[in-house]
Amino acid sequence: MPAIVELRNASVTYPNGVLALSDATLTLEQGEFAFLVGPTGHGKSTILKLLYCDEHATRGQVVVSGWDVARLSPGRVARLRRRVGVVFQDFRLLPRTAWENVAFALHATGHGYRDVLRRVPEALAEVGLLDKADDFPSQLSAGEQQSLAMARVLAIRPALILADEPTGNLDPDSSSHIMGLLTKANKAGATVLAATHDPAIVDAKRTRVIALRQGKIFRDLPEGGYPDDLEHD
Amino acid sequence: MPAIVELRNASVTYPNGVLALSDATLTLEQGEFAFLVGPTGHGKSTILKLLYCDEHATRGQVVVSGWDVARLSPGRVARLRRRVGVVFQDFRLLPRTAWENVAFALHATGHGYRDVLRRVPEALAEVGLLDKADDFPSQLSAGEQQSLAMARVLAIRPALILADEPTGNLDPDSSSHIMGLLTKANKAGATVLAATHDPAIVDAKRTRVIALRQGKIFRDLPEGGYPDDLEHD
Amino acid sequence: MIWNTIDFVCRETALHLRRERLIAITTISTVAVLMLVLGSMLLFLVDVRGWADRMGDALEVRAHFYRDHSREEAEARAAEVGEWPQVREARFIPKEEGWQELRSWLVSGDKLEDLDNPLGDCIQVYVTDPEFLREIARKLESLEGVKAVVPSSGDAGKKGSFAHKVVQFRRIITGSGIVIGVLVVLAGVFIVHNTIRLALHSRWREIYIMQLIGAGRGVIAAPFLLEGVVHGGLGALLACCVLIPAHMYLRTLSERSAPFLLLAPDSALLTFGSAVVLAGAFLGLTGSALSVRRYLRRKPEWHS
Amino acid sequence: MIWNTIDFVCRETALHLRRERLIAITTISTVAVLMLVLGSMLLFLVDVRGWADRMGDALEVRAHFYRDHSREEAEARAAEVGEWPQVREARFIPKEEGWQELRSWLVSGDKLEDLDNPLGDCIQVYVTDPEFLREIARKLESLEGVKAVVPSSGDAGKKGSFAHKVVQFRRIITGSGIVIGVLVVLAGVFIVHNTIRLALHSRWREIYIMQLIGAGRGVIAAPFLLEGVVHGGLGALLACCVLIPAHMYLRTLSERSAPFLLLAPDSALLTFGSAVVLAGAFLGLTGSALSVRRYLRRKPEWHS
Ligand SMILES: Nc1ncnc2c1ncn2[C@@H]1O[C@H](COP(=O)(O)OP(=O)(O)OP(=O)(O)O)[C@@H](O)[C@H]1O
Ligand SMILES: Nc1ncnc2c1ncn2[C@@H]1O[C@H](COP(=O)(O)OP(=O)(O)OP(=O)(O)O)[C@@H](O)[C@H]1O
Ligand SMILES: [Mg+2]
Ligand SMILES: [Mg+2]
Repeated sequence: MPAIVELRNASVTYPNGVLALSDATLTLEQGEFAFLVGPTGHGKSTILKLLYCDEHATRGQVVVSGWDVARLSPGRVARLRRRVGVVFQDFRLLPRTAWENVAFALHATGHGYRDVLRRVPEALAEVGLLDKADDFPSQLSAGEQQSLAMARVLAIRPALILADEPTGNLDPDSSSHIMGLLTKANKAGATVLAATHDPAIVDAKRTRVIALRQGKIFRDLPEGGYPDDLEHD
Repeated sequence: MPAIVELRNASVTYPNGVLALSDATLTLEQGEFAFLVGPTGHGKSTILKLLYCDEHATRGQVVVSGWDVARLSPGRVARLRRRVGVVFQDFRLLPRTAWENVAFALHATGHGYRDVLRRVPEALAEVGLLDKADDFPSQLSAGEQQSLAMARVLAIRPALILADEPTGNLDPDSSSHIMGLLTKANKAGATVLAATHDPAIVDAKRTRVIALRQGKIFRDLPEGGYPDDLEHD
Repeated sequence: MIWNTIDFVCRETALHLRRERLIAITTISTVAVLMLVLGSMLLFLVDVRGWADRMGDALEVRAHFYRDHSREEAEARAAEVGEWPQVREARFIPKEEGWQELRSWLVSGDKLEDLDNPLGDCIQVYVTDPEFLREIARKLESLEGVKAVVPSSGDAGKKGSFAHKVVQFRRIITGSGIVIGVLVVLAGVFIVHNTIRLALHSRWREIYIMQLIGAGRGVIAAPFLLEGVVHGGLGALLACCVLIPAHMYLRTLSERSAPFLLLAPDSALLTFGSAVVLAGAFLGLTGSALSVRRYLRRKPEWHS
Repeated sequence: MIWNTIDFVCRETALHLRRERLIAITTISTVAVLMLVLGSMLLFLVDVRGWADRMGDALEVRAHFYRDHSREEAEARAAEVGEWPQVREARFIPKEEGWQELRSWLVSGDKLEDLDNPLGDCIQVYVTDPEFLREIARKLESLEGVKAVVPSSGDAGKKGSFAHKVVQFRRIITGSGIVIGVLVVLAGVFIVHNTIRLALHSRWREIYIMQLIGAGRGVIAAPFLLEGVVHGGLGALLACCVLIPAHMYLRTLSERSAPFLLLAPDSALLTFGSAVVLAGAFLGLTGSALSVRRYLRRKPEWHS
C-alpha cells in the first residue's frame, strides 16, 4: 500500500514560541485506521492541522497524498482539502442549517445538485440527525453538532478522514455508533486518523495507536490500546 | 440544608417546537454534588441553561437560591449569575488572554484589583495554565480552553457551580484532576451540578446521579454510578 | 462541472441575500444615503452654476456710432455682430429710441425738449458668457464708425467690476464644486468600502471554514461579490426612487415660479438612474472584492 | 465597590481601544471623513452665500433732484439717507460731475458742448441688501425735490431684473444649502451609527458572554460608550487637523487674490475645532449607546 500521509521530522513552533510538535516522523498507509492519543495540549490537533494545511511545519516535511504541502498554491491547497474530511475539535460548522452545512461541503467538493439531494439525507440519517435537518447549529446540542460535523465528512466520502476528538461530546452509545461509522468508511477505503482521549473507544478497537507526549511521538504500536503511561510525570 | 436549586414541573419548549425538557422536578440542596447524565440531545444543557437564566421554563417554575428566575429584572439576573459559576460546554471564553478571561470574571463579580492579582494566578495554577496566562483562547488547545473555563469558575468561588461536560476535551488524568478541583470546591461549600457523558468520572465518585431521557428525569439516585440503560431503545 | 459551480454560486448568493439581514440593511442603506447626498449635491451645484450664468445674462455692451454714420451700415453691422460666436444677442437701437429712453429717465426733460438728438445709433450686445465681455468690447471698438463702447474694453471685466465678479464667482463655484464633488465621491467610496469590510468582518470565520472544507477562493468570493453588487445596486435604486421624484417635483415647481434652472429634462432621468444604479453596483462589487480578498488571505481572530 | 467599578471600566476601555484595531480604524476614519465633507460643504455654502451678497453690492439707486433744488438741501438729504438703516452708502453727486460723466461716454459730446447742464444734483445710494432696493427707491421718491429715481420703485426688484435675480439666488442658496446641510448631517449621523452597529455586531457574542458571567449591563456598556466617545472624538480631531490648516491656507490665498470672502478669523477656529470634536464624541457616544443597547437585549446569532 502506498503512503497517503507522511511526516518527516516535522516540527511546529507557533508564533508565540510554543514548540507544539518536535521532530515527528510518521507514515500512514492508504486504508489504515490509526488513533492519535496524548495528554491535553501535547500536539494532537497540531499534527492534524498540518495534514489539512492549516498550519505549516516550521521544520521538516509533510506529504499528503503525494503532495508536499509546504509548496502548494492556494488553489492546490483547496484541491487537497477536498480529498480530506475533517471533524474539527470545535466542529467549525457554518451558521446554516444542518442540511445546508452538509450540502455546502458536497458543493464545495464539486458535487452536483443531484448528488446533494441524495447524499445529504443519507449522511444526516447515518448520524441520526435527519429530523434536525432544518435546525441551525445554535439550535443543536453539542453532541448533535459534533454528529453533524461527522455527517459533513461522511457525505463527501473523502480518501482521508481526520477526526479530532470526534466523540468528546457524545454519550458512550453514540460514541460507539460514530466509531462504527468511521470503521465503515475505513472498510470502504478511507484512511482514518482519529485523535481521542477516550480509552474506551481506543481499547474497543484493536488498531494502530500513535501516542504523543510533549510534541514527540513516543510510541507507535500496531495494536496499542490506550496507553496508561501517558502523563509525563 | 436549604435548597439552592428547585425545578418544579419545569418544561422547556424551544421556539422551533422541540420539547427539550418536560415536567422536570428536581431539588438540589446547598453543598450537594450531583451528576446529570443522559444521552446526547436529551436535555442536560437545557436544565443548566434554566439555572443560569439563559432559557426560561415555558411551563413550571425554576427557583435558584430563593429567587424565582422567571420574574427577575436584568439587574437581578446579573446578580444571580454572579453567584453561579458555569463551565459552558462550548467554553464561551472572551477573545482575550487567559489571564484577562479570569480577571474579567472576578471584576464582573465585584472583586477589586487586589483580589484579582491574587486569585487569577492561583486559579490558573490550579488548572495548570499559569505558563499560558498570556495566550489567547485561539492559541490554546481545546483541553486547555476547557481548563481555562474551569479556572474562571474556580476563581470567583461561586455558591453554585454548573459544569456542562467539563472534561469532554480532557485526557483521563486531566479529567480526574478537574473532578478533584470540583470536589475540593464542593468541600469548601459550593453546590456542584455537573453534566457529563463520561462513565469513568461518574463511577469514580459515588454521589448523586440524575439521569435524563428524552427531556424527562427518569432516575435520581443518591449513589448512582453511570446508568447502563440510558439509551431509549 | 462548470455548470455545477454556477448553480452553486447562485444558490449561495441567494442564501446570503436571504439570511444576512443586518448586513443587507446596513449596506443598502449606506449606499442609498450616500447616493442621495451625492445626487442632491450635484443638483445643487449645477443649479448654482446655472444661476451664476443667469447673473451674467444681464451684462451688456453698447457700441455707439457717430451721429452721421449711415443707418443701413449700422443695421448691417448689428446683424453681423449677432452672428459672432460669443454673442448671444445683438439688437440695433436707432438713435430716436435711445434719445427717448435717455430723456424719459434722467434729465430734466423740458430743458432738452428743443434740443437736437445728440445720440448716434447704437448696437446693444449680450454675450454668451461674461468672460467674453472684454473681447467683444475690443472687437466693437475696432468697428468702423463706432464712437464709443460702453463699457469700454478697458473697463469691461476690470477687477471689481460686476462682470469680473460674475466670472470669478463662477470659477470659484466650478472649482470648489469639483473639489467638493470629488471629496464626496471619494468619501462615499471609502465609507461603502468601510461598511462592507465591517460587514464581512463578522463573517470572517465563515469564510475561513469554507476554505478549510476545500471550497476554492473563487467559489467562496463569488457570492460575496454578487451580494455586494446586489446591495450596492439596490441602495442606488432606492436613492433613485427618492431623487427622481424629487427632481420631477422641483421641475414642476420651477416651471411655475421659475427659481430653478438647469434641471435635466425627464428624458435624461432614465440614463441618470441607470448610471446611478450601475455606480452603486460597481461600488458594492469593488468593496466586496477588496474585503473578501483580505479575509480570504488571513486566519480569523478566532472566537473562544 | 464604586471605586472598583470605575477602575474596571477604565481598564476595560483601555483594553478595547488597544485591541480592536479594525473597529478603531473604521470608526475613526468614518467619522473623520464625514466631518471633513461636512466641514468643506459648510465652507463652500458660506462662501457662495457671501458671493451672492457681493453681487448685490453693485446694485445702486440714484435719486435725481430737480435742477433748481437747493444744493445744501440736497447734500443734507444725502447725509440723512446715509443714516438710514438699510443703506450701506449714500454719495452726493453734484450735477457738474454727473454731466461730465454722461458727456464722457454716451453722446457725441461736441454737439452738447454749448448746452446748459440739463441734470440736477443726484444721490447715489447703495443698499445693505438687495432686498431693500424697492423700499429705498420708494422712500427716495417720496423725498421732497426728487424728480426721478432710477431704478424707480416700480422697476427695482421687478421680476427678471437683476436685483430680483440676486435676491432669488440668495434665497435658493440659503434654502437648498440648509436642506443639503441637514441632509449631510443626517446622513453622517446615520452612517456613523450604521458603522458602529456593524462594528459591535462582531462583538455581539462577547457582550453576551459578559452577561452570562454576571457583568451588569451598565458595566458592560460603559467601556463601549467610552470607546465610541474616543473614536468619535479622535475622528473629529483628525478632520480638524485637515480642515483648520486648509482653512488657514485658503485665508492667506484669499488675502492675496481675494476670491474668498467669509472665512472666519483664526480666533474662531478654536471654538470651531472644539465644537467639531465634541460633535464627533457625541456622535460616537449615541451610536455606541444605541448599538450596545440592541446587542445587550438579544442573544447573538451564535456561531457554530
Ligand atoms: N495557534 C496557536 N498558537 C500558539 N500556540 C498554540 C496554538 N495552537 C496550539 N498551541 C499550543 O500548542 C500546544 C499543542 O496544542 P494542540 O492543540 O495540538 O494540543 P492537543 O493535543 O490537540 O490538545 P487537546 O487534547 O486539548 O485538544 C498546546 O500547548 C497549545 O497551547
Ligand atoms: N436553542 C435551541 N433551539 C431549538 N432547539 C434546541 C436549542 N437548544 C437545544 N435544542 C434541542 O433541545 C434538545 C436538548 O438539547 P440539550 O442541549 O439540552 O441536550 P444535551 O443533553 O445537553 O446534549 P449534549 O449531551 O449533546 O450536550 C436537543 O434535541 C436540541 O436539538
Ligand atoms: Mg486538540
Ligand atoms: Mg449539552
